Amino acid sequence: MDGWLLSLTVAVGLVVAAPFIGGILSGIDRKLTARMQNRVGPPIIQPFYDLLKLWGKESFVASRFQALLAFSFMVFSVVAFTLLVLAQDLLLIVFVISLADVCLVLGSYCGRSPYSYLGGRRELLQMLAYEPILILAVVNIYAATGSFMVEGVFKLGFPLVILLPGVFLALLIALPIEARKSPFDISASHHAHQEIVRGVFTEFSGFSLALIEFGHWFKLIFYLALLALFWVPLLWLGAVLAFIFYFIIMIVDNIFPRLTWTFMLKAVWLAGFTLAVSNLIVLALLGVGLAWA
Amino acid sequence: MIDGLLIGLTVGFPVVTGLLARGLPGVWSRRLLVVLTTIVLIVSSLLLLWRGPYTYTLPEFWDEVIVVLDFILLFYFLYLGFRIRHPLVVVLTLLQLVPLAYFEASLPVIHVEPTLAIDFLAIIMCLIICVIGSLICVYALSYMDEHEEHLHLAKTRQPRFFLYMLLFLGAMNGLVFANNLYWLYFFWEVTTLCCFQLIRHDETPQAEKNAALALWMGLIGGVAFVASLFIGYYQVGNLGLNSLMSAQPAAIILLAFACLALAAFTKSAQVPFHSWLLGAMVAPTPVSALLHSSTMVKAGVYLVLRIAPALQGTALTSAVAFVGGLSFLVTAVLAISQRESKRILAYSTIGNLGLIILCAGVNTPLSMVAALLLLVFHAMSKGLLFLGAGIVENRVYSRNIEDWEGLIARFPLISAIMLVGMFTMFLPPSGMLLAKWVTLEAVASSPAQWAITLVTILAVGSAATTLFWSKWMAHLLFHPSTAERAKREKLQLPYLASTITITALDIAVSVIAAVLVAALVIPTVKPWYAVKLALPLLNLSTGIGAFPIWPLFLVMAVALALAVMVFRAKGGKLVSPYMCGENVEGAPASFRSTADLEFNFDASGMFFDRALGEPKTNRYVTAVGILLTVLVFALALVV
Amino acid sequence: MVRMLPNILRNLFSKPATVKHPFVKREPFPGHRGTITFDMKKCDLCQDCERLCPPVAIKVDPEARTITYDPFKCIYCYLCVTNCLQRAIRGRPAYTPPAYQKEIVYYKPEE
Amino acid sequence: MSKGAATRKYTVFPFGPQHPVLPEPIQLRFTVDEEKIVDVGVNVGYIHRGVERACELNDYQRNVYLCERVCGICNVMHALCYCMALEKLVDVEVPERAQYLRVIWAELNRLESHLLWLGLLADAMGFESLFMQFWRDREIVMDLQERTGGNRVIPSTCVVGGVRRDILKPLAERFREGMIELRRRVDKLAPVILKDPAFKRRTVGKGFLSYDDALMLGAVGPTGRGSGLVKDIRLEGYQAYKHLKFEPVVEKDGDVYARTLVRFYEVYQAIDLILEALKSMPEGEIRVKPEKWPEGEAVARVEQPRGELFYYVKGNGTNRLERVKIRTPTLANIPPLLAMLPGYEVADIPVIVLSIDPCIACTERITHVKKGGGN
Amino acid sequence: MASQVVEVPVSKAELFTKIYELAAAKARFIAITCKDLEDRFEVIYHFEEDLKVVNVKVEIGKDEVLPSITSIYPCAFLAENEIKDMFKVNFAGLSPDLQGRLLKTADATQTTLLKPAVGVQPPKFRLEARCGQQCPAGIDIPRYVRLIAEGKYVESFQTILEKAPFPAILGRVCFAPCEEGCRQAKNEQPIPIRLLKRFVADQVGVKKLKVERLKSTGKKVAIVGAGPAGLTAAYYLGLLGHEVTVFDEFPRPGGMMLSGIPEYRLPKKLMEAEIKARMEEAEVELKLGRKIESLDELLGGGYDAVFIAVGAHEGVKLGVEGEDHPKLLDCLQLLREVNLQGERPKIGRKVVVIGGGNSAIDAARVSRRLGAEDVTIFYRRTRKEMPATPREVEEAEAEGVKLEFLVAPTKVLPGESPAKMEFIRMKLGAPDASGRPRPEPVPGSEFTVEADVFIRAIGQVVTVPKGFNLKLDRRGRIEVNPETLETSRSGVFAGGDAVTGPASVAEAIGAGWKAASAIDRYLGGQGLKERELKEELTLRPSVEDVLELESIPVAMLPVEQRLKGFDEVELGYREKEAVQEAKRCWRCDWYE
Repeated sequence: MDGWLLSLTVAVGLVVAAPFIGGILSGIDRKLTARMQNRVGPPIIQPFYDLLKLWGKESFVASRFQALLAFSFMVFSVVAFTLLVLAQDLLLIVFVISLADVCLVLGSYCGRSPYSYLGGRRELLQMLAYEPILILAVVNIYAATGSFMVEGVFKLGFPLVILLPGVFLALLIALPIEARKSPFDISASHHAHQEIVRGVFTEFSGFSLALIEFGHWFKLIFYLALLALFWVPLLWLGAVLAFIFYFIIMIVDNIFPRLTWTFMLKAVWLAGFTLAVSNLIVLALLGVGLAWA
Repeated sequence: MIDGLLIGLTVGFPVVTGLLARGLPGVWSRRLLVVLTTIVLIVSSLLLLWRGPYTYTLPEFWDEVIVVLDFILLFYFLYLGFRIRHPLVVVLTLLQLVPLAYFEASLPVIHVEPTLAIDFLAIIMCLIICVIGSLICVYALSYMDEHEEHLHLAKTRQPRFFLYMLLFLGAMNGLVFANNLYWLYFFWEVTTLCCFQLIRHDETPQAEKNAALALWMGLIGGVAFVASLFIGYYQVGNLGLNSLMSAQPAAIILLAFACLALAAFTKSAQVPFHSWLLGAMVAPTPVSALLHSSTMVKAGVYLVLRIAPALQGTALTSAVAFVGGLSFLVTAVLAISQRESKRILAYSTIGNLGLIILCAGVNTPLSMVAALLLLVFHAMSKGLLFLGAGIVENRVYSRNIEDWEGLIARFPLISAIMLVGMFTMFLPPSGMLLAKWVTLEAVASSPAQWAITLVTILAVGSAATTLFWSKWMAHLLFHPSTAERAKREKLQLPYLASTITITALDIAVSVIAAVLVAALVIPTVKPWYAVKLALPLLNLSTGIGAFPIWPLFLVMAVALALAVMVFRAKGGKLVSPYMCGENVEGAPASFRSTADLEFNFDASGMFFDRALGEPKTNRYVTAVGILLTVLVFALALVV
Repeated sequence: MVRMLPNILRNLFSKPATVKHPFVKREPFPGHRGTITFDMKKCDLCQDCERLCPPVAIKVDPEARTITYDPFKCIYCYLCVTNCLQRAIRGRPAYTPPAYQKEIVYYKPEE
Repeated sequence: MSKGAATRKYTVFPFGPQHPVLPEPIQLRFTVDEEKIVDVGVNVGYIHRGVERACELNDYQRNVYLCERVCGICNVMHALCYCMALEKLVDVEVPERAQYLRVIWAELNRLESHLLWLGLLADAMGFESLFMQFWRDREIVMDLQERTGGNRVIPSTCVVGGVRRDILKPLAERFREGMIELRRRVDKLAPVILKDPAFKRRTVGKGFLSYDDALMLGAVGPTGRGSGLVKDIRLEGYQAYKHLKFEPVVEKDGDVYARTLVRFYEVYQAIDLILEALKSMPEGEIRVKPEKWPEGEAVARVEQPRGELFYYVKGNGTNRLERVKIRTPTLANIPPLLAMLPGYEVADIPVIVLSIDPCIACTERITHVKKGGGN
Repeated sequence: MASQVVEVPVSKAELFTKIYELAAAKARFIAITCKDLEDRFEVIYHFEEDLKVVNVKVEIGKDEVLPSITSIYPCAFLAENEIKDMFKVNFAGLSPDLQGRLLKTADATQTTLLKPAVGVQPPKFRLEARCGQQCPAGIDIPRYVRLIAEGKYVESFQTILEKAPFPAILGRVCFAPCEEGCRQAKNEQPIPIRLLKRFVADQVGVKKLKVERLKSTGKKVAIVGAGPAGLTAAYYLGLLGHEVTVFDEFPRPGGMMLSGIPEYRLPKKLMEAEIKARMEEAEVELKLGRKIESLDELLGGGYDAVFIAVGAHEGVKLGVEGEDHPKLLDCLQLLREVNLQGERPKIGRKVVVIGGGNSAIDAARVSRRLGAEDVTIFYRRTRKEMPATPREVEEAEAEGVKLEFLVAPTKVLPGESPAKMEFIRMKLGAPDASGRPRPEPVPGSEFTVEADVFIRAIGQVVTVPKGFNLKLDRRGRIEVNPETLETSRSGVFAGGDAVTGPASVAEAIGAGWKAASAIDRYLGGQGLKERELKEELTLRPSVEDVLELESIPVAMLPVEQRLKGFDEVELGYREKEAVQEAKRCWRCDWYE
């Protein structure tokens, strides 16, 4: 009972802390990006200022549903992260994350502007790119641990990454999509100008945008947590490495232009997909996973 | 007493009322008959559920009746073949007629005990047929009126329509109850007939052509069925399905099962045979709804599910799984390229049936559970989507989903119903997603190593599924240049009754999916498999994963309420979208150019139809499908 | 492969090029064409500057003996400065400071 | 064909006039099939500034300042071209030193423009860090402009008959140091432009313009030179160019990358030209006064960063000109642009559109003004 | 260095052949220029062929349709659209047509599109420069100064003659209010406009010029008074073709110029020569030495109009006790004696002049020349308020004239040698009607001054003979309609000091010009042409150049020599100096 209570406390703590970590992470991101570009950059807590400012702005919507869907995006991002810290079913978590993304896409389509429309389309393509990888990653984890539950990872006793290096790499390849970073920053353009303005975010403003930003932090942390999961029981190492990998993603962001969606699909599918599948095949061939043991 | 009555009510009653509807003059008598049938069917199916499984043996006299009717039917097919000048139909009918005549002449013993075996699978099917199918018939009452209004028919053809609709329901019920292979075969052929007649209902050249396609593809199934009938009879000695199932698995028995599976594939429109179902979209929408959700295609799936336990551990089961997987993958990808609403739905149906067949092929306890969940939820969601699509089509006069843009603004209620339907098709925590989740876990946990391929297929396929569904949802929500005010559209009572009932049913069953699993699914699977499902607090736990069903629904409901509250409070001024310049007054999604010309922002969907579009791909798909199917089956039978 | 990397890393470990504007002042170079001021003691209200000014940023009212100068219209071509016979218009090498409003400068007679 | 395959719908959406990639008053109306450009329409004419008319209303000497403001970036070129045309009308031979000074400022302008453009191109393809690097290095040029001309952007040094300011010894030394520093910095970024595969992926093969199209559609400047057109007005030898050695940069591929390379090499070329001009600049007068009113007509052309700038001027013996016609290079490059776009993806739009280095505001020298307002 | 140009004028029919030729030669299309020549368009197609610009010029009528060249040069569509928008030039087969809109016309009702001009630009007029505005005679000063700078002395002289017939006189005696207006004054020294006038007059010389006198009208005009106003009116009326006769009571012409201005400022020979030259040019008859007492004899004597310019020759009395003292002289009287009679009256060693005007200065300087050693001017206000031009004051001081301010006479004390007068100290009070502070006596500050001679020079008044029968104002001046200068009697005009009270020569000349114009109009003519600021702009000097030039002080007679006689004090400019001074002019009339 005590253990149950403890884990619940930890979970609640993590859910509460996640947006702060996410915000600060994005602040650090901006600062470091600025430094890489030989600029000074904003203060680390600038994202919070931005959020507060967005929060307080007058609310404009291009469609009534937009706000609702932005809210849904935020809620399901939070739910996905919560499920993760509650050590729930990973497959389910992947589905919930995709639900959040679908909400964002629908919200962008609601915007009636060609740019959010094109952005929504591209966001769907991004989903097409990374969803199989996520599902395959989960299946891989199952193959390694014999369970779809996050608990299974903890029960394994040694870092997952030993069994699933390919999957880990595949997730790293897909990470820029979720972090909205170059070269896969095709749907929303987090920093630079792009042909479809701000893509999915074009029509979101004020409060709705704040919600989306908030949800985005959760998603970011969720992904980093997913990466960290591969290092359990050395979770602290995993956390550190996750941040390091985020830093690498930042560097990649700065040394790459935004590429086209065709390239994204090709790259992610060819590299990420192949890695994930071959990892699964290797596991099956070697029979090292717990699932078929 | 009640046993016989229930069978009579579910199988016979619709046939009788169907004939009456054909014969009796007047609109109201027809309507009364349909509503009466609906009530009777729903009540009797619920009674059947209450009654539970049982077997029933009919007197031998009925066997004779069936034989006579069967021959009449086959001769009718022959006549049809000549009438529509389709040699393939003639040949395929003869391929059935001649062996059957021989069979009838030389081996007249076809009586099997019990004639009808009603187990949980049959009950589930019966429930689907009776509830969804009959609601579709109710829906058709309004739909056909509107439909004929659009066609400007001088004389109504509805009597004929409702005859086949109701006959279809009866035949389907008979099909799922039958234990006798011959009976099964007969009902099978009746559904083929109904299907044919309903597809060609509008009698346009296109309809005739596609009906003929459906007919000959269905007849291929018939031929396969006859083949399995023969093999079964010669190997087992009688025509009982139960005896065939319990026979020692031998290569020749497997061949019989393979033939049955082939028949099922034709019915369920699996990949090499998928084109008839797409062609069937020319039929009035209630027909499509019926075909897709509760009858026809479900017959094939039913057959596969029925024979699946007998295939455990054989190579054939993997072959079945692969064919299903192939269908799922191909149709999920092809659906992306579709503009036409009903074709997307059709592809989705094929894909989901493929998924069910894949599950049946994987043949583990969990996969069977997944298959059954898919069966139930697909019937509801797809039925709902077809009904919605029909209503929209009758109002927008287009099946192109690009023309449905901004439907939410024009027809909020029906759009909402459509959106719910789509939501339940692929997003958590709805039943379909639950089923898919179980599928994935089942396939992943399958001990067979080839399951990796299936997992990969599932991963890709479900991403593609997400893509085309969310695209469609987006199209409904997205309205570029229309500034039409939302009006609460007037829907006729049959529309409302059918759609809202199914919507409510869909959501309710999704929420209490655990009950469904406990009450129907596990009992169905239990006789054959060792199910290890747990249902803690009415949530689903597979032992390797857990799905909190109602908590997610709860979160969603709370979030929705909260969102509505927040945005009520926060308001939000409605503004024109960003158009990179000047908007046009009154038409928010139009933009101005220097010459004071107004341009509408116009959006094309994301279909990739240059790369994926029919008919280019369809050829390859069919060819590859035939090749793979033959290969897989040959391998399975040889190994 | 990734040619930008050395640049990025070099930047990361070098001083940023940003000038923290309000805190660090950037001195204009000598000869910079900057802020323009009018000396009403010297001005003889000839309106030459008004007529010369390409963007019509200067208005001279000889009746009221005032000059209205709009620094936000001014293009700093220094035509007025070089062409003022009385040398009453003087340019200082200084950047126009940021302002909350586009304020117009009024010059009134000295006495 | 299936029954549902109704008429094909295309996405029609505007690009501009307030698009973040190109916040300039042009509207390109794209018809897009999925993500592929099918057709493109053009709409210009949002800001009619009436410069040509204003040139008729103003004193001819003052027009220099007006013409400078036709374009903020290539301002020296406009002033230079106008002065060149006017100097013919007033029969003035510009002193040698002034010619060199003009070349120095013109090339400085070219540097400013090209570095700006390279940054913008990087920005358009989401390469933010490269964008920042180029703009940081551009500061050297801006500083030099301020140091020598008195203003960061518009030095306003050209006048009819010469230049207003001189670059004296110490300043020239500064100048030389700045150029060498700039070359050092651009060298650091050169591998990205020349070798980076991701950069190439976004530019190579995009927005193809053939040699014949370039010729017949009137492509000028780097747009034309990217397609192998050996067109560089500097070959005409105006001002001090006749004394300086240079080869026009020509690339044959006709794609965005070729145009990028042309501009990138021209950065080096401009640095070299400036250094050479500083070295060989003779002593002497920097300005002569015109002795008469402009009379007759003249045509002057200048190789602007964006291409050939064309001025037609007609004087009638008063201090006002009768007609001034300005043809900016961007106007000439719009028809080639329209030919470049179809067939490529939406993602390529900014890159291709920017590849002609559009300066729409100077294309539209013509604005509409509120009645009674200034110009 | 502009581009090399090949001009190819073609007709509309030849246009396509020429453009095909160019296309075949791989010429590159550059642009299209259109010019609106009011009745037709000139369209210029610019092409580039081998680094040369080929201008293909076509002229078409306004309603003619020009074939579009987009079929040969597709890129021309933007250029064609542009001129279609700007000039409404019609094109046939323009493709693609941007709906003829390269210019936005969204709300054209509220806005005007700035398009290139229709037809030739109307010329801009010059501005009214301050010097010109200040000139009472209304001389086009900027113009004649500019002409001097350009070396065109005759044109310059004629410019002056347009408004003032006596440049040589004016160049010597004018108070030059123009120079006060001069904008260079604020910088260093004003442009010496008066001296430039004198210079140009000296350059041209005092001689009869060839002028165009209009055909005789047969109308006769009598002018009473041969002063500057009368002579000016006579000159212009004469030029207009009228038969003009000038009457004067003095035997010599010049009026107050003759009697009131000392020789050293205006050599009387020169003056008379110039008057004579002008009068001969205008064929004016001078009847001197004849005093007109009544107008009736003139009006009855066949004269259609009479112009009265009798001037103000009566000195104002001090209005103090003992006014009739023999040693209290009137300054006019003194000057008249010196000027007319050529007398050199002995006036003693010490002279006190009372007054602060130019006459007072003249009186003082004349006294110095007559041998007075100690000349003091007593003025009741301060130097600042002195009506005399500062330059005169300075010159007087240079010649040893002393100035005493804030003193006013109270009474003349009896006794002849030395004569004594009592003065009182004043202080400045509140401003009076003229804007100057009113002097108020400081009680008890009376003091007595002894001198050989006191000269009063506190102003003149008009004395119009009773027989003229004209309506006079309170101060005895003739009342006239300010527009036409017509008096209460029809056909009788008046001007000069007789109307305005004592004023300057330039003002009198202005009045004369105005009267001539008015009389001509009265006699059925068109009047004289007002000064026009026509478009005649030339290159303006740059400010740097103007400020570089130093102002050159005019050469003056040394003080010792001045006092020896009545020689002209100012020596005038030499040519080089004059041109440089003229070049210092900053063309205030230049319309930018």
